[in-house]
Amino acid sequence: MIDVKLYDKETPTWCPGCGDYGVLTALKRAAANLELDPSRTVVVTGIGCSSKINSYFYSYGIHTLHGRAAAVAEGIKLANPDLEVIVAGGDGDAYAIGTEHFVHLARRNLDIAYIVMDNQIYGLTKGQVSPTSEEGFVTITTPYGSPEKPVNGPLLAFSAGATYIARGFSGDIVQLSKLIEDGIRHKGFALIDVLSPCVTWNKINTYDWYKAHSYQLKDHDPSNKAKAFQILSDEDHLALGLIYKKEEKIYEEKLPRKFVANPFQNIEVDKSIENIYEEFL
Amino acid sequence: MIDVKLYDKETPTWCPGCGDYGVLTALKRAAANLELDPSRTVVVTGIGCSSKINSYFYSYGIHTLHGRAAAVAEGIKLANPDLEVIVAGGDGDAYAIGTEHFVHLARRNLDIAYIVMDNQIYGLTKGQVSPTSEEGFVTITTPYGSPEKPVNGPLLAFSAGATYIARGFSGDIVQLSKLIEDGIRHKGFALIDVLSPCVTWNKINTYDWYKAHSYQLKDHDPSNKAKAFQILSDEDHLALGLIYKKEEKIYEEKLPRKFVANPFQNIEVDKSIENIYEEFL
Amino acid sequence: MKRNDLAVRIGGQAGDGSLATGELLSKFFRRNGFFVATDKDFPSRIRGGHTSYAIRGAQKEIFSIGDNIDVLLAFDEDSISLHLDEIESGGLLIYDNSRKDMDIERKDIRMYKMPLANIAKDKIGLELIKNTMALGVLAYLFNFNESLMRETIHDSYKNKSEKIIEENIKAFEVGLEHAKNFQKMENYKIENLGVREDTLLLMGNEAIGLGAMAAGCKFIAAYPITPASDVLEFLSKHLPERGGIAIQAESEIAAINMAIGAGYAGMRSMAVTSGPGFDLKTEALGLASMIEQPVVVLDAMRSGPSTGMATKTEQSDLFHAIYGGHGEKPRIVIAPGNVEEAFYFSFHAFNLAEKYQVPVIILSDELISWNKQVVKKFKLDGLKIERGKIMLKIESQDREFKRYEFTEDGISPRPIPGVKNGIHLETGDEHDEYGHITEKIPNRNKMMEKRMKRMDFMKKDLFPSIVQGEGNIAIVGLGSTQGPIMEAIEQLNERNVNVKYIRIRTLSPFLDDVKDHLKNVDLAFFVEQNYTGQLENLVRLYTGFDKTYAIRKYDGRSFKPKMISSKILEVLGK
Amino acid sequence: MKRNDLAVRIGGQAGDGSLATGELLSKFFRRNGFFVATDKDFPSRIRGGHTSYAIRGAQKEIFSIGDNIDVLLAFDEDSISLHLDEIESGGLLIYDNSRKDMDIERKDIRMYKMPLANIAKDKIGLELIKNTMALGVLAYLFNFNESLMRETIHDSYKNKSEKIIEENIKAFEVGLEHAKNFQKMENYKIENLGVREDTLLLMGNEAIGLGAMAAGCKFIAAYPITPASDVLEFLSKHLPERGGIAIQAESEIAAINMAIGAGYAGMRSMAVTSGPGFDLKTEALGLASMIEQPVVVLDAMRSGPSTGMATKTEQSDLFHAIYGGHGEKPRIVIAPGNVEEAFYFSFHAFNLAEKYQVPVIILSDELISWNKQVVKKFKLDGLKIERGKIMLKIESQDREFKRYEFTEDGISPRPIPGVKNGIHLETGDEHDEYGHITEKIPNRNKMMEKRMKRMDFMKKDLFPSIVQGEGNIAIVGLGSTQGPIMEAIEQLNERNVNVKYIRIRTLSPFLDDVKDHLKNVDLAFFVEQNYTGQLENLVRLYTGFDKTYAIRKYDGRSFKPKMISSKILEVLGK
Ligand SMILES: Cc1ncc(C[n+]2csc(CCOP(=O)(O)OP(=O)(O)O)c2C)c(N)n1
Ligand SMILES: Cc1ncc(C[n+]2csc(CCOP(=O)(O)OP(=O)(O)O)c2C)c(N)n1
Ligand code: SF4
Ligand code: SF4
Ligand SMILES: [Mg+2]
Ligand SMILES: [Mg+2]
Repeated sequence: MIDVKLYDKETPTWCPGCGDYGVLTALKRAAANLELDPSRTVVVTGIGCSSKINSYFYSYGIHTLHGRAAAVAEGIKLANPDLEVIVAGGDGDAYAIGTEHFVHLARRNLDIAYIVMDNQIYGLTKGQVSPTSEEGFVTITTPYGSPEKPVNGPLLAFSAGATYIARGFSGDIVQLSKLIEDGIRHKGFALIDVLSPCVTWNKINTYDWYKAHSYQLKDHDPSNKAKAFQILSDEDHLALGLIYKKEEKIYEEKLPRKFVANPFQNIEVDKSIENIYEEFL
Repeated sequence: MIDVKLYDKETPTWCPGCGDYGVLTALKRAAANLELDPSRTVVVTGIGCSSKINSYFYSYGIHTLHGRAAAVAEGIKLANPDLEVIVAGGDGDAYAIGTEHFVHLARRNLDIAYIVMDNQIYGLTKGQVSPTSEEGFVTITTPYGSPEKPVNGPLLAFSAGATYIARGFSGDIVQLSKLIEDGIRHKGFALIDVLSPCVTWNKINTYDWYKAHSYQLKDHDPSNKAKAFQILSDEDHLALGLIYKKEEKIYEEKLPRKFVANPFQNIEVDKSIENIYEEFL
Repeated sequence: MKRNDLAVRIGGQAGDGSLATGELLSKFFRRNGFFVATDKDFPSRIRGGHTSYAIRGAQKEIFSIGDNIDVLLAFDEDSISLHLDEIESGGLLIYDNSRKDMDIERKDIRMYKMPLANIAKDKIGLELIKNTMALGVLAYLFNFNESLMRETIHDSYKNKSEKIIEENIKAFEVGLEHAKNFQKMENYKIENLGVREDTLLLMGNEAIGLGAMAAGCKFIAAYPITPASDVLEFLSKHLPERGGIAIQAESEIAAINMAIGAGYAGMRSMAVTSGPGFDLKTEALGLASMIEQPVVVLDAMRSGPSTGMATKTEQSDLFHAIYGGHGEKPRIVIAPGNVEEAFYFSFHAFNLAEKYQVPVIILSDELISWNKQVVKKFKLDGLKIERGKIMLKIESQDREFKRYEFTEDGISPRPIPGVKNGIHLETGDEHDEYGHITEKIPNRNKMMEKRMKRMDFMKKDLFPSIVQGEGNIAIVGLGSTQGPIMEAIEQLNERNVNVKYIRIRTLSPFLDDVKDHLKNVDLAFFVEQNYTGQLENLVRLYTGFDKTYAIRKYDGRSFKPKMISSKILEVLGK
Repeated sequence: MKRNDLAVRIGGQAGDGSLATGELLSKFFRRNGFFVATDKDFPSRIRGGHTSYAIRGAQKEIFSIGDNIDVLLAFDEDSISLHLDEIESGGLLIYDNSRKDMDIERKDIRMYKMPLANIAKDKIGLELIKNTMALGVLAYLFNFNESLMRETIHDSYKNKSEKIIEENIKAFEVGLEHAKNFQKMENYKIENLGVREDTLLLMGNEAIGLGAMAAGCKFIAAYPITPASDVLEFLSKHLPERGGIAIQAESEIAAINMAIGAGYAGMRSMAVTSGPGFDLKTEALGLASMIEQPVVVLDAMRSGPSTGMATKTEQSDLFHAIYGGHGEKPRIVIAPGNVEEAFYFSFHAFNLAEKYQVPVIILSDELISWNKQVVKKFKLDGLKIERGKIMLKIESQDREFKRYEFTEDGISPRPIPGVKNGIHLETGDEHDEYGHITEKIPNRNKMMEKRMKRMDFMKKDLFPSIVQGEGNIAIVGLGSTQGPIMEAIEQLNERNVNVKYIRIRTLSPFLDDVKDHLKNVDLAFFVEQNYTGQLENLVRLYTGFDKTYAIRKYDGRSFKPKMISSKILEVLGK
């Protein structure tokens, strides 16, 4: 096993106590267990507190736009399937402005792991309501309580066709690192949704709250689709662990693509276009 | 009952045989049954063959941008909840570029009916693959067959929290108009997903194909969530009829909004802002 | 002796509480009868990183912090390394040496070190309350009116618990007490001028929110983004009680489309955002122009490109605001120069949008949006709602209404859904007078002309440049540079250099007055917070004027008056 | 006697088959040794609405349909009402009177009525095959080489079934036969010049696709949109066999972000779109500039604003392409003027993008993207792949790589993920040389300068204007107006008016040559397909040149040469 220190980079500027520290630690452990080569790993993020995680994790990284990490990641993975591509970001990033890409990445089943750090709030922009905030939740943009039913991210991924769905908790790094590790290992799209408290702006969904509202999945067969649906639908009791898993062909393998070694490395003028000329005669 | 002719407008320019004719007829019948006042009804569409439906239906109409009809409709409905707001458009409009708004409209549960004319193809742009095209489907942009699992629109709506989900077929106008009628009547977000063949670009998913691959729901209790999930998940046998229905408070009623008669009609300079000045002293 | 003019900078780490303290001090200054200008500088993260907040209070009307500060209240070392030089000779440095002590070199200022955090912890049990304690120190040293300070502290925390109020008052007293160990700042005189009841202390975003509400805006849709979120936050609180709706949309695209929908339904509506979100609204803005629907959009400019420096200012979205988006479409772009104007521009934006049936873009910048100023209470009596050709009732009974009727001024009657006899289709496709989709040539030509000719008609209704001073040397600017430019002009005047200051306020359509104002100008200094000189380019494009000298800044921080005046003196060889 | 130059317009209702027939005729012309220019005009719907396709074949090199047509093949009444006047005196009208007969007034042309559809139904049992039958008629009347026609028909349908080929050949024979009832067009002489093996017949979109493939582009992501979809469609077919990927994304936003991702991973990538989709790419284009990633984007301009007229042309996205998006960022914008150039510009776009690490926007217009031309086979030997500072291997073993190292030319070494010792973070936030997020002032200033200064360095590598002719009267244009302008110039020359034609090909950065070319020009006619004169404004902005006369067209249809020449003659008083 590799020393987790290999993955250290800048010191995080998250608030002391932020759930994202736990996620970072878990990610490093998962990487170490998987012996990920930092130079063959890309962590793709959007914008948000959580999306800064690739400033703190030693590997290739690209910190893109709010909501667009999934799409950028797909481009990277398709261009070079040999890379380990991991997406990470917040609940706003994935389930609000990023909904579209999130859903379509899931249905494509590319071999990408997506870690959502769900704190049910907008951290970086200072405490606005999030798509996962509960109905009635009071924030600066919902001073009279949010009138919206929350998005159930894992369920959304499930209905879009995701083939690995797990929920972890920043407060349980051991389990979380295992879920991340398995998610990365999973061949296909893997969602690791993490209950990751924002200690600064969300005074409701705290570590204790999550402890009280979550439970450990036991004796659950993750290949049971109907059961997975039931577990995912229960929003009052948040299941922790691997909820759903299915082996399915990944997008990269379904592409009608002739194998060419390193198609991006040694480029020459492609004179074979002349073979196409007959279409134009 | 009102004469359906009331709702006639321009003559459609759809191809002869296009499924959308059936939807238009069904919509007119539903409107007539509901005695919809054309001057209090707004049909909001995106861009696509199907989105031209409000050129052919007599009421207020707004033909917006590809994928954005849902968001525009939400603005209209919130501004004036007395209006009957109906969204209509294609599978690309709703489930590709419009995914984000579609999901969030569903979770908000505004009192809006959304008719998706699903032809599993991009009609207006001449036959490219659609998010609902089946895996392996050959089009001009997927000459070697589509490598993507289709989006299951109704299931997506379901997991986002839609409170009325029905599937109709252009070939069965009687049932379809009933589903649309009930969807409009339903208090909350109603999805009416319609199998609506494109006779020009999609030579696979024809009227006959849909007949062969669909079945009538019988003795189904639409309030049974687990059953609804099962029905919606079965993509090989497309259920026709009302699949899911739930009574739930609508967004408009949950808004913290003081009642003001016609807040958009007789506007005066709002001097009551002076009451807020104390925040600035 | 400096009288009734004091600039204080509070510096620390993000999360250190500089912000709240600055707000409190600003409030005090207003109540003390002063005008106020402020300048925030903090990083785009929640904790850590150097933050600073400068507050200036003065008897005379001010728009800027000025070149130097009188007091630096330093809670971290960065405050020293970044701002020590800024202290006016004879000024004061208070350094909290609780965490660390350091040698500080400046002979010409007063320097008081005190372990504020430690004392706070000791005496109150709350380290963060060091801020309020520091205010006690200031109050003693500068002879602030103590009871007014107590009252201000009380009011500032009145929405919190009694306990918090008490703790803060106590911290203030501890500060006062502790300060007695030091010598008062006798070279300053801060008098209590008595509160001016006709003023308010607020930031541009709040002024924009108030302006919108005054105009009867009842709908805001926005996605949070720095530095525009405040408008959404402010209206989320206040619209519901007015029968209105504030909705945090799932994205900026959703927000603008919702706002267009609400506007179509007849409700005055707006969307607020900044750069990245403004980019995402590009397509929908084109739709609004095409279907001739009013909508008001705020772009509070921040430092780009891309995510850039989210909490820093810039004036670099001009060309995008004016031309952004494919095709050619009418739109209005206006740029307020200060908080007061932000209110009025916001109000008028809604009239303009409905009268001309176009999107109106309010282009503020982070300094206007965020910095607080003391302004005169807004004159609501002079304001009037103008809704243009909206039709709330229609007599004639044609089956379809000519929503896009060709008219003299290019603007057509606009029935809203719900109105009998007003039925029509609106479409972003090219259409005829009824809104039927058509690609016929003569109709297309007439429709393009119809849409575009309003750009001429509206000019009379828009905001001409504000010109101040005269001569053949000019300064041209827009937006928040007004503050430093005005002070720079005072500095120039002191050196007997007279300049004509042209502050451009309307960017689209470009008004003809600018050319007139530049007629006898031999050299114009374009003061801009951007890299490429967008305002200069715009003026060149529309006036051909090219005798320009660029004074640009693109580091995200505000101009100091001296940066401007000294450059001008240098160029003029004075 | 008109020799070896024939312009045919085929008009009917959408779905009538004019398109396929036009394609076939174009193919025939090429094989006949002719150059070809075409012009499509069809509505943005699938069925119904008037469609027309004009094809001109000629011995000399042509870029435009010209002012008039020689033959109108009319399958509906709109064809007559819209295009009857267009027929050259001495030309021919063939009117299919199967559906309806009508009186047609023109004495100076030959007019043959025949119930083509009815005959087709009768003889072949397929109404739509009337088109191929009409080609038989033409072949007889103009003495086309019949066996070459048969061969062309055969090849055109060779991907369909044998049956279809047979039916079409049969229809052709029926046409030939039927035509014998009519008199041949003896005032025309169409000779078989023998196919020129060195030419291709293709449209701009195909040329762009070929150019991309030649450049080693292995990734295209796009969302279908008129008139750009063809590039996606073309590459969907041909990239996989080259190890590449063509992906129809869920939206234009997804597409550009995927393309940026692929580019970041080291694969040459592109996204293609038109107006509405281009708007949606605004934010991501800013990201590419900020993280200094290459990406090639095609904007095939169509008629705006908003959805506008999707199948009509326009040149109205110039300002958006150049300046669109918040903040200030380097980018390249180039505009090819014809199909041949579209190939080379597309090829070079990929080099430019990698060399300068910026997005490159290819600005075509619908006429270039869609209309077929006969071009010389591309010279691949002269082409070279230039990847700039990409790093596929790194020796030094620093733990973090200085991805944004400050360098002379502002461009830094660019390792791609997978490369050992190249580890770094790219971010759209302001960053230091390592890609660490920072808002420090000196770094910010240097980074802005680093990013922007390449805009000067790259100028030498970009496409200067093409200048033809001389004198103090100029015509300035860009893109597809080349065709009509070249013919207009011929017309002017015939009237002894000499003009200097300046075709601008690079819009961003604006090149210095334009100013030189305009130096001695007293009057420049700006020929543009837009309303506001975007090219004229751009030139004015960068050169100050203002002795302009605008010839603009914004009805979505192409210029006729005479529209240009006669306006110029009128203005010049000739
Ligand atoms: C297009 C765009 N819109 C808005 C923003 C502002 N913004 C930055 S982060 C963020 C949301 C943060 O919430 P989340 O994604 O949940 O991440 P967290 O900070 O909670 O980890 C927003 C709205 C942006 N950067 N870009
Ligand atoms: C932003 C944008 N992108 C692309 C298009 C082009 N476009 C028009 S309709 C359409 C898709 C049509 O498919 P669908 O929504 O399924 O409707 P259908 O025509 O099949 O009824 C596309 C891609 C557009 N108008 N705007
Ligand atoms: S604001 Fe919240 S999410 Fe952001 S770093 Fe602090 S605790 Fe974490
Ligand atoms: S192309 Fe298809 S969807 Fe469009 S009108 Fe024709 S049949 Fe209907
Ligand atoms: Mg969050
Ligand atoms: Mg479709």
